[in-house]
Amino acid sequence: MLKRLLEYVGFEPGRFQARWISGSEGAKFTTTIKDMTEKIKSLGPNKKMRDDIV
Amino acid sequence: MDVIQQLREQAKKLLEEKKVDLVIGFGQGTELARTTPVFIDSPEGVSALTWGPFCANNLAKYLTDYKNAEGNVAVVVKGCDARSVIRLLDDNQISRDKVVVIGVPCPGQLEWQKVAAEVKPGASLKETADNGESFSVKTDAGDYSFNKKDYMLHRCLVCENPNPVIADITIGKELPVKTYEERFAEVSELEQKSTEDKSAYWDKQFSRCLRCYACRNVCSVCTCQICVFDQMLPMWVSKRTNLSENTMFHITRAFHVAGRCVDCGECDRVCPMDIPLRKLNQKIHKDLGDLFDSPTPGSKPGIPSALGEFSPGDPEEFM
Amino acid sequence: MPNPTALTPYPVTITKIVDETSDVKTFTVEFDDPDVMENFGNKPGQVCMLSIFGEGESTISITSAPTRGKFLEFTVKRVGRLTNVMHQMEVGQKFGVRGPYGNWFPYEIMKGKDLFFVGGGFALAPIRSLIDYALSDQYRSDYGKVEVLYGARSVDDLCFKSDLAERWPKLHNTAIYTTIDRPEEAWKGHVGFVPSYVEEVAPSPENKFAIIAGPPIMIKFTLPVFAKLGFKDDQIITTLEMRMKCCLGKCGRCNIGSKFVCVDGPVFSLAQLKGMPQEY
Amino acid sequence: MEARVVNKGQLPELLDKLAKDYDLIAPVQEETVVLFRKISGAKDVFLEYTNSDISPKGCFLPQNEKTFNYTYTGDSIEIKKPEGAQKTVLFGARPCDIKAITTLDPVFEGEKFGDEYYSGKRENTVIIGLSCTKVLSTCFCYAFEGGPCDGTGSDLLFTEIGDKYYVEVYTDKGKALADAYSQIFSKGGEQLAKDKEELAKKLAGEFVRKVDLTGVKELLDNNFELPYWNGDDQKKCLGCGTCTYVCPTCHCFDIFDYPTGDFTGARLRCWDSCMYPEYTLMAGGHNPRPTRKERVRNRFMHKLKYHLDRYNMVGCVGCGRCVRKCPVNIDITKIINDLKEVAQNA
Repeated sequence: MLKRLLEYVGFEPGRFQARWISGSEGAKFTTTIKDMTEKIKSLGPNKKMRDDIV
Repeated sequence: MDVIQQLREQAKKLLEEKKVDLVIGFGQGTELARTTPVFIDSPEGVSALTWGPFCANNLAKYLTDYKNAEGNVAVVVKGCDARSVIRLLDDNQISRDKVVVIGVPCPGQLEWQKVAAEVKPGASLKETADNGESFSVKTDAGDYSFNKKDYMLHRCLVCENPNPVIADITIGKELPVKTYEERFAEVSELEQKSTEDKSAYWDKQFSRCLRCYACRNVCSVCTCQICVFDQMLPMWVSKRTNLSENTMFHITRAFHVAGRCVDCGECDRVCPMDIPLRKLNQKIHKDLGDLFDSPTPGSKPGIPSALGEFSPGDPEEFM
Repeated sequence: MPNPTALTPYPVTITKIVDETSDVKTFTVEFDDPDVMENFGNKPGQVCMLSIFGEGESTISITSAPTRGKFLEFTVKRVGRLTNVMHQMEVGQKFGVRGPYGNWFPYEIMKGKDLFFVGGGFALAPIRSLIDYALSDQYRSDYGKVEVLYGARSVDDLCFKSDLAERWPKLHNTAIYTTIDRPEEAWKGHVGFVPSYVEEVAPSPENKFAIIAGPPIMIKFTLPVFAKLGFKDDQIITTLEMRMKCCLGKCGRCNIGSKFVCVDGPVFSLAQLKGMPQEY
Repeated sequence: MEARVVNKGQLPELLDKLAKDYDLIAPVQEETVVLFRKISGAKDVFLEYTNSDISPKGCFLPQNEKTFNYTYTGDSIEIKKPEGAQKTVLFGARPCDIKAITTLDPVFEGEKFGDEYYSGKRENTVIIGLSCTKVLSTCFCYAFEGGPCDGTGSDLLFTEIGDKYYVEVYTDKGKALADAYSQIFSKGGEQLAKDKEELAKKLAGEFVRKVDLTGVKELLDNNFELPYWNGDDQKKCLGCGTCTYVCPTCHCFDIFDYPTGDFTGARLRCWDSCMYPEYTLMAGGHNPRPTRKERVRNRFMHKLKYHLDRYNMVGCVGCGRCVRKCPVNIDITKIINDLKEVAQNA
């Protein structure tokens, strides 16, 4: 729900991810984190909700 | 006997028989095309009650103010407001035996600014009538007719159920329930747009937000004791308005009422800056349907709040 | 033209910290810029806005009399965010001060009169500035007998212990009455609530001003006692506490009726208070 | 009173020039709402409005404003203030909103302490008012010695007559600006003065909201605990901040620190509303105005009495925004008329 709402408001898909990983699934944990960081790196810095105080 | 007469009779009876100590209804406002909530605690006071195409407020909101007051309360509700009553009951915010619900099937509500622009200023209202495709409004300075397509609140054009789903007393006859082929047209149209367009659209809207919290304070299902936006210790959010805090406020507000918002459209109507908040809430309603095929909250008693329950059949996109 | 840069605080350095009780400390500070202190011109009863940058500001009354020297003393109870941070600060550190704000005790019309002070808990601080002012060498001769009746919940809650026990009793024509609410073995002095103690001491009303400061509950029960003793409303002076943000009479929140506590107060006589809406 | 004339056709040219030489703040339309924003040229201006949704008060008391940046390490304090206000022109404000700014002046410049931020903007801004041509059903500026063509507080006042603007010069600041653009501000226009009088008379007859203040102030002076305040208004009020945020004469603000790093940050000032519950909540937990009844009473007592007591000016200018924008139709004109009745029966 939150993922769809964020995309609806203009956040790039993939910037917010949710995964269910149990304690014993170490491998899945590492792959998920790797995928996420690559995805976010490709998206570049987040422009939305930037603080405007200088 | 027309609806207003019956409304006053029923209210008078309830008050005289001491069934309730207070009747919350609609009274004539200070503008021809406006009504204002009235709180009647004596049988003679029922003459203030009125009904017509200008009763847009959702009075169920006030029930939480009287939940600990001694004595019972009667409240006049339309189709959408009745859903709020059900949601408040399911959330245990109010106790059923302390509330008498007076349901009035609703032919739709007009946008008062649009009507006021047409009517001669200073005229006073005589009576109104629903003629199916339009409302006739008789005033002491001439009669007017307002077709529903142009003058009605948008939320009423796609009204899900004009008949209150909960009512101890029903006044007026049942109205046909319309069905619409594409209820979430606006939402889907915005969904198709690119991320940049969506972001630009909402940034433009939220940049106007004053953070006056009218949308939160008018919402009947926004019932937190101290809202996160009012907390001083710790001060999560300041009273400052800037795009990032406004965006956070609106996303948080919409998400906090996800699964409980009954789509009464009041937040959209009261916003002084005309921010299309219903378009935000409707997105969640659409997802509720797609993900959990749950109907609009409050449309039937006992619907579990989508985020409060889970069932094995729920989709698991995140596995 | 009134001072336009009133919202900008001046840096001060902490020179001394006294732990009055477990949650009340008195900070002695000096302005980094000496001539700010020179023409600061604070009078007893006035308040300042203390700035802890990153936490915000808070209104604290100046507890030191202007006659005590080129420094200011603030007594701060640990209540909110800002006061929590202050209580972790050490001597030598800095924070911001701006002021002095508000009106002051009417020490002009008090000349030639006896003064009977009543303090409760750490609220002795705002009136301590007037006590020290009246007991100061320059102005002692202007005032008659100076009596201080002070009460706190327990021995640990007693503030300004050194003033109460050593400094003030030795000065000319003073009487110090200290009490705690409930008996404790180490405590030899009077036991009982402030209102009943005032009834016991029974000060006579003629040629006397009563200056009261304390928690609302204490004031509520002490005022009738003074009325019974024959004190007229304009003989009773108190200082109020309100939520303040600008302290300059602009941000609008510290109003009681049309009076702003930060500009028209915080010192009011009971006569004035009775003329104002009971909304404080 | 000096007068000038500006042909309507030349207004865009004037606005483009002003936008180049000054920060030009003028009414613009965003979606269905009319606001005051800084604009880059005449194309953005929207003048077909009678009462903007938000007043131009933000031009002097912005909704958010930085008072200073600080660097604070506990051992050292450094304060850097933003640079002063730029040369600004506020164009297209209505007489009621400009009169509202004159009710703010004593608050920010009259008390014992001044306010450099407000005064800086006030001195550097030339106010060009625009007389009304229509009266809304929610307007009642006549009740507070104002009027649709009243020039109080304006440096220049434009009144649209036919295809020309009749310009009245009220202050030297206005005269200086008119002279600086003399090719657009042509001399003369005395004969248009009569047309303006007629317009003012015509509009004066169009007010439908009857407001009569007699006896209200005296009643409020002597009565604080009026049973009237226990009436419907405090029951239906939602406690939102709409009425105070759209009101041109509300001046309450909040000050707080916004850390942007471990040791750096900014002290900010932003609008606040007396209708919010924690507005007067003290650290110890005590709240002098705990329920909506006290807050609703305080708001209208401030408008109709407190502001008058302190600054000898009523705190309302009759713009009608709170009447239009209140979600539950709490109406200050109804309250004034009700209080008048209470005063008469008392």
